[in-house]
Amino acid sequence: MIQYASIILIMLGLYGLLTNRNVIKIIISLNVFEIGLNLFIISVGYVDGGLAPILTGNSTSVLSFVDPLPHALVLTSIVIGVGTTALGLAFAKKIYAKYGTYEIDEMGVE
Amino acid sequence: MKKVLSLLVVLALGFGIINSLNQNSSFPKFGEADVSDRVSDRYINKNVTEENEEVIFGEDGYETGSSNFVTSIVANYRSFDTLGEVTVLFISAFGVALLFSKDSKRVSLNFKPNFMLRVGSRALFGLIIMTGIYISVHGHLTPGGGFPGGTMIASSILLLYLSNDSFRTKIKGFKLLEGFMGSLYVLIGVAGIYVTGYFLENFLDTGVVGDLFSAGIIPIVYVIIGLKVGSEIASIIDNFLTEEVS
Amino acid sequence: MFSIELVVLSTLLAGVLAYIVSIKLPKLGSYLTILASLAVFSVLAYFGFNNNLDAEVNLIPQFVLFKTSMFGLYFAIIVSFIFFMVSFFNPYFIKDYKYPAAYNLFYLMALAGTIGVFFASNFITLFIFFEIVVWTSMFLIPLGKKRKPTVTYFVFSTVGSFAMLYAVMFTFSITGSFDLAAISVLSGKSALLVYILLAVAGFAKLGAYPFYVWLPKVLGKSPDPVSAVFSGGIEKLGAFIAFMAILRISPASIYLEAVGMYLQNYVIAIFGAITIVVGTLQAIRQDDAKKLLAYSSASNGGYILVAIAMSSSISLTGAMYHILAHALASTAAFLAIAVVHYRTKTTKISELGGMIHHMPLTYMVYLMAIISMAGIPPMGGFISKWLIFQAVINKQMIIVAVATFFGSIGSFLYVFRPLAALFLGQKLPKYKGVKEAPFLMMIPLIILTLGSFYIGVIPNQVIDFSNKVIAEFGFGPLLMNEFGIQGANGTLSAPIIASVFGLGVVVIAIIFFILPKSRKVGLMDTYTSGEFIYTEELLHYSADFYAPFERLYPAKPLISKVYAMIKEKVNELGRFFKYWFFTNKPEVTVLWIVLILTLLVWGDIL
Amino acid sequence: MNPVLLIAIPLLFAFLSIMNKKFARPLLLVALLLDVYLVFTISKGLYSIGGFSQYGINLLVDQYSLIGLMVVNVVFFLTVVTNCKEVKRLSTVLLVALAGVNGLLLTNDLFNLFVFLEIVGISAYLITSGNKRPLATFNYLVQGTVGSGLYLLGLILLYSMTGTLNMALILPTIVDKAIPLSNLALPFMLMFIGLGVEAKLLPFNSWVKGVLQNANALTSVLIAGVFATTIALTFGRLLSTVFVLGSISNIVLVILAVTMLAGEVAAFASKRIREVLLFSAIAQSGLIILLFANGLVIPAIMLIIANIVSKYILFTITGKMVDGTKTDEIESLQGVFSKNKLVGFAFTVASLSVIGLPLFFGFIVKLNILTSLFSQYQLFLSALILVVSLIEGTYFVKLLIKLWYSVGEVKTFKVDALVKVVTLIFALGLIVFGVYTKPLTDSLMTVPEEMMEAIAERGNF
Repeated sequence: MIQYASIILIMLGLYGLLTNRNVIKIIISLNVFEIGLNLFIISVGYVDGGLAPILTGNSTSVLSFVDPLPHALVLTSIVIGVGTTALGLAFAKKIYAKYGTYEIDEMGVE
Repeated sequence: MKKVLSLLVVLALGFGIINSLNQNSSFPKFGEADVSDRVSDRYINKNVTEENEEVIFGEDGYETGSSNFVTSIVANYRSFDTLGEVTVLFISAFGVALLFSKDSKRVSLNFKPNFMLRVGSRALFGLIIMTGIYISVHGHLTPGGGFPGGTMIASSILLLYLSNDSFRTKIKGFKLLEGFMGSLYVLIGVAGIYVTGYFLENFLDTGVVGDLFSAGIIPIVYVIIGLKVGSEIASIIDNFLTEEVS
Repeated sequence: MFSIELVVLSTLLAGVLAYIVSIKLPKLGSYLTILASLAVFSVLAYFGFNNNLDAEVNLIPQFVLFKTSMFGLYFAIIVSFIFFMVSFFNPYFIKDYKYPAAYNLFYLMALAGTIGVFFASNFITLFIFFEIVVWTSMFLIPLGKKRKPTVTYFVFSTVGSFAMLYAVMFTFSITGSFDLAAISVLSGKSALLVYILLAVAGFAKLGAYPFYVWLPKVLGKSPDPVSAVFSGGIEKLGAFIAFMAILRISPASIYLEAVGMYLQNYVIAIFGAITIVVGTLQAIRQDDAKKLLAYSSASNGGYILVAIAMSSSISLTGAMYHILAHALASTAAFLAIAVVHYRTKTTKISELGGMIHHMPLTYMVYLMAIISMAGIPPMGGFISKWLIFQAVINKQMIIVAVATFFGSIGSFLYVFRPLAALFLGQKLPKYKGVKEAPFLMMIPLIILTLGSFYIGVIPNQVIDFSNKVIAEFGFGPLLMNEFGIQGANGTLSAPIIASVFGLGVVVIAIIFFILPKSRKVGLMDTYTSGEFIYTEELLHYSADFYAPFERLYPAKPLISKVYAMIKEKVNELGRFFKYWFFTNKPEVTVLWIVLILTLLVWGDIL
Repeated sequence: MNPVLLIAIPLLFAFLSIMNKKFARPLLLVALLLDVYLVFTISKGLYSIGGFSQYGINLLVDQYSLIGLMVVNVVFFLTVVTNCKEVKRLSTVLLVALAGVNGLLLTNDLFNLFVFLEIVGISAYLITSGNKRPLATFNYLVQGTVGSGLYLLGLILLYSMTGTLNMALILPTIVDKAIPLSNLALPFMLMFIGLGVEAKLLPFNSWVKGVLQNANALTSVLIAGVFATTIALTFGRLLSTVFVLGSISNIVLVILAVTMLAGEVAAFASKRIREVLLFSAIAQSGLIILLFANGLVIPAIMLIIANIVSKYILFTITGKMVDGTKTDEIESLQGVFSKNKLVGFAFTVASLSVIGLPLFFGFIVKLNILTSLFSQYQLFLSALILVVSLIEGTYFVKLLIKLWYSVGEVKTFKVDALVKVVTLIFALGLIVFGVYTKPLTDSLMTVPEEMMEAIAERGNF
């Protein structure tokens, strides 16, 4: 049940979000969450004994391939993840510039 | 205490989800996904618009002509998603620039590139950028495509970047490239409307499955994506690296 | 023929016109309100009495439907008359308002709204106009000095109107109709629910217990004409709703043999009785003349409720009569106080005294008004109270009877306070130059007093009308002849009583004028045994007028503590939510997500 | 006209705008004008992207999306026009946001919806970054990312069960394959929560306060008006044509009811005008989603329209007021309208409409909501709505009276003629619709039918 490892990864990400009060660590947790998610998406398309979804040599599409759609979705999801992470880091930098710390607890009440 | 509680709750949720997925009769077990039942079956057989039972490598006349099914989905069947995805990256890159240009001034890199970096990067630059372009161009034939390719292009530029401070000041063209490529992508899409009636329609000849010059607009789109992603990632890096909190 | 729709629309239009005019010339705008309300009143009275009102709706889109009924007409004429009378005061008060143009607009809009309510044919129409009255009259309140009563008024009114809305919608969901008659179809528990909700609506608007706390706040703090309009006019909407609720719905419930009525009606009567007692007790304690009248308004609302709850021919006639008599008397009283306020800038009884020397006419008006309110002949209030007492005794409701008599005697106490301390009493030096009411103000004062007197002496026309009204609810007419009204335990001959009373007045007047005059003393000529007085105000006649009562019970109604508590609880809940949900912590959201999902995935097992 | 231009034009302009900063703002205005023009010229139908019929991505233009597009584009345009100064360097972001908003309203594909959700989300983060409160925006970003992640998880579960991403095909496939409702509870709940974060539903909305309580007119109108409306409409489409709530409807209803109650109660307890408005916005969005969840599409759309118009007025004026007076404490804003009567009039009309008093559009909406709820015999919900709107009315009246009547000195603020004109027109619109609603209700009549049409056709052409 390798598929459920990705669920555990998602849960790890959530755990990190629940317990961490450090901006950078929160972003890392978010990334763990996203990676778990992406793995899960790919796992959904897996077919036992399926080929990578690329036609090669004289093969035809009659052969059994794994589902290519989740791969395409994951590609999008990864890129979006990159975008949000970059933005999150930028905000982290802004936060550091404003408060001089990455620890949310040390920033005082806003 | 908080951590233990969080752990318990998260564990409970994790096992709950696994449990409910396990009991879920409609959710296929790992490895037992029935592709023929899904929309992807059409993508594999390339018979969304035309009737054909199977796709044979080396023949022509299929609706997308890309031997990489994932690419055919990314750059053709669901190209609109990709446009959106590029937009997300674009707006993130723009956002990073926007956030950093506000209240702190630009300063140069705070380290001096040493000999190894300078020479090594020059040697590697060509190789990496070649690989990046190759991957972008062959996106419809081999694994990879515009996004990995673009990232490689960006990493080659990053090398130059680190090794040469004067290079950094010259690359104002990134923005132009990025904007231009983005516009081109949209314009290709719009051209589709006027050529065949559908936005982002694959209006070029799809060619022989497996050839470099095949699959209609897919390679073109992927090259555009590659360049765009490359310039965007590079500009994000640019913003992060040169930004000193003042 | 004249259509109701036209009346409502043209009143609204007149309001807009008055608004536009008053942007530059507020005084002219307020004269417009007089003309407009006169027009409304005369149209309603003329065409209404001739049965010539047209209920057709052509211009107002959507749900609005009108119908003519004697019931609605009765109310509409009274309320439009009150609006008309009060409007004479507008030109004098308009300059004190912060937004005079808005006053004129909302005054006429509120009038249009009330007319709409009384002629509504379905509940949606009723509710629309009811809410229009609520918010337009709401904006009249803060134009004076105080802002807070506005919110109080809004809350209590909205509780009422939402209760009504719920009842309306509930009826709709069962019967599929918004028609006013639809509530009679209901039965069982749903009928009881609608009955309670509509009763709450009526209670809230009428200011009955436990909703009476808005009356003193709003009537006491609003601009004077607004107080008069509220007391005489807008409050009567509550009676209108209560009438419909109590008489049109018949939920199955326990029949009380002892008093010969249904339990729910008895409960309403008890609430009416409580209102009478509480209102009276509070009124006795008030130092502010307007607040005093406000509590008296509440207690009079109690009489109306008691009368409606007993639902017999005589009691309903009493209720109808009381609505008219109280509208006339309390408007007159409020307007008289308004004159005093206008001239002296205060309504505190303890700060006033001897006003009879400055404004004898106003004094007379006030005197007649309180005579009517206390139920003394020869004024209208006497007849209505007599009818209600008759009904109460007839039904043998001990508790309610005690309450009504208590209220009647109590009202002597409280109406006497401003009379004695404010108008009579010693003249205060600082009000030396105070003059009688201006001419325009005198008109409504005199008309109202004469009207009150007229219905007290010759009740036949009013009873004729109210017989037609109660016939619409399926009650037989109250018997009467040229000389008297046939009650359960006797006959009341108003003209004879009036003439006997008049004779008494003449005799006393003769004695008063023949006997030698008493010596006139100085303004603050109080004395004490040989001591020199530094604080002569404290020994003034009107200071601490009812000190013994004030020691007996607190000035603030107990129920207002409950309302304050509810408000505080809502606030606390808000802070609770703000603290637990709207903190700036991402993990709170994540925690909730995790918890809800956990609940979902384990929900089947747990 | 092909509706994809509504998305393509702003995107194209966004890409062009970064080449030269000078042209960014003109490009934004041109794109907005073009979009507003396009919205009124596109015709209904299902538009394929790339020509792959129901197997590819489609854009669906029916009465529902058409109304949404009109409202959102017009308000977006007016917001930008009336806050031209604040736009500054955000032009590119706003262009992308415009594309995202139109995409959300048009798309008929679950994954495409996710992409647009991210586009709108990221632009929202950037728009709110102008508040100089990076922590609040970061908080928003974290929650938004988790939310869209959960949406993605739900979506992929749904895909693995049904094998399709086309919104018009999900429901028919569920029926065809006879997937039991209990199996669908998890994916739908995940998607519901994911969207709930963006739609400001209660336990998932701790970002709202930080983001909106210091927002200027542009930010608050965009976030609380334009974006909220878009998300609500998207949510509404999912709830009415894709989701089968079934076994989770109880949880969902509790969440929505609590959102409504908590929003109003928190607004009641707030002392600052922007907080009052933002909590009220939360409660309203709870109500909107609640209506959709109960299948009451027409009242929900009416409420959305009433909301965006009144929110525009309230937030714009509040933004300008706070800008001018440098405070948002209600106590220190007392009597501000006595010097700005026209603006005060618009504000008053908008609040009265939100409260739901007759002669204003909000009243018609409230009446519609209650009639439909009662025709479903939802006694408890309608009682809750009444209680909640009593609380709402109370604090709005309190607010209005304070803003009109002063006790001490009165602060003043300046408002452009343009803002005055636009808010006034909107206010008059609320009155006109409050008196004469027939054209609107007529055009809404066909909405539920048309929404189901695409499903009945199975996304075919």
